[in-house]
Amino acid sequence: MVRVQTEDFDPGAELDNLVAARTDVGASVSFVGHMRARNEDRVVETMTLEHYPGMAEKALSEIEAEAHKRWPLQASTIIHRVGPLKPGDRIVLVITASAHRQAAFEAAEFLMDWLKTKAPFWKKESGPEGDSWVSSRSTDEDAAQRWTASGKSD
Amino acid sequence: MVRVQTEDFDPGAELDNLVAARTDVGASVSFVGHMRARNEDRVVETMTLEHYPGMAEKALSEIEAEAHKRWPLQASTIIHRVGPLKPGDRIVLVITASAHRQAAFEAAEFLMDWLKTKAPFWKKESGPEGDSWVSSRSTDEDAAQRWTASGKSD
Amino acid sequence: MKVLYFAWFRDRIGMAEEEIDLTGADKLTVRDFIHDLAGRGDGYATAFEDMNVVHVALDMQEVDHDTIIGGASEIAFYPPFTGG
Amino acid sequence: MKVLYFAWFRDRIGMAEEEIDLTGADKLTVRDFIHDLAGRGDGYATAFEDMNVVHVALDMQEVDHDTIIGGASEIAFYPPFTGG
Repeated sequence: MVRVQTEDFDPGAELDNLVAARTDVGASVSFVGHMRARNEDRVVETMTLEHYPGMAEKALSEIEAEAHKRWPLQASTIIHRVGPLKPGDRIVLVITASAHRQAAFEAAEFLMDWLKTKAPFWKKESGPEGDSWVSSRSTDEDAAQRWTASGKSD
Repeated sequence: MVRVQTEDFDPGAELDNLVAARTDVGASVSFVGHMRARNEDRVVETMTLEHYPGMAEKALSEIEAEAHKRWPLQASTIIHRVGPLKPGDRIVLVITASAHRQAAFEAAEFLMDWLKTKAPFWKKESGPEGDSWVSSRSTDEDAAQRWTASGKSD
Repeated sequence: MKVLYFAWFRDRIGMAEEEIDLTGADKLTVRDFIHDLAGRGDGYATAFEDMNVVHVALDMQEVDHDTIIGGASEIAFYPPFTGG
Repeated sequence: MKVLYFAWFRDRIGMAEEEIDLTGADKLTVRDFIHDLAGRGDGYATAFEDMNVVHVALDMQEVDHDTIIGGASEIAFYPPFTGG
């Protein structure tokens, strides 16, 4: 299940929705991205998440489908917020549920790595020094790369 | 924070406790172990978790301290239930919070791997064919081993 | 064709979307179209000055600069993704 | 000394704990003590028949079979851990 929304989400309730009434799930991994008041050496007062409506949902659904192809997942959730956020706010949620923990962990890492590099979202930081668009990080590219070719999942 | 208890826990509330009022956490990973109605080819009606009181809490605290030594974690939670459980019940919770996602993911995996092999808990399964103590799995030993010597974290 | 600009493309060009009539789209590559756009004014020129960070989607599918625009009804320009 | 039995050690021996007076603990290894225990009856013999799965903690610290019991006040016997 994939959602893009301005409202906050409830990680515990989303996990309940995913595993409720199931007795075949042995492991769930929930990742939450939280907004920090500082990014590297910059103070960030507001972070604004922009997205490409339509393509964002499509990209997330494709990434989710890819995870289900690679790992034996029983269920998954991806929620990405957009709009202005304050320090401490939740930004993104990924949940994976599987019979065993290794698949749940790997799939959650994969979803985050691909989501960061393959889904159309952009962050703008606003602070005492003004507004600036966040640059993409080569470490995120590297993290995404490990799932292709000779990645960890093989 | 480490707890051993018979009562259920609330993963969302535990996450809130951990990150509430913090603005330095960028990533949290919550792992929940859930009881399955089937283990390999056996039907399991009740699973009873036994522990060594005192040593269990001590072992979990040591494992948690080791994770904080290896990764830049801002906070963590380990809760392990004991007593009789039914299919679908939550068994164990591990939460890690860090500035960045890689540390949070790795530390959560490490905590689970070590918890499974280094903390005094034992599972007994009861089903239509009677009671039996669960055997330790060599795959769990292998998973724990990767964090020593030439493990993934190096 | 509907043309969309995201993040600093929108800031520099000064609008989120516009409608542009394309002729010969069956032979026009994304790169050709970017050159046309870059000539439309200072905002456009600045937006497209570093081709390495010009990412493009045709009908919500990311493509490279050599792709022929063809029958696409929507083209979007944006910098590398930074969500998550 | 307080002796604790967990999981199937408790099932086979038929009790969770007992008090045993030890003499010469400063020279006695865990292995020696296991041999003494194994001679106490069928339940004990069955519990200790496969030494590979006999895990031991002295005062809540896991030790190997060659460890001298020494001044420990509590010894626990249990199979490999299966929590989580």
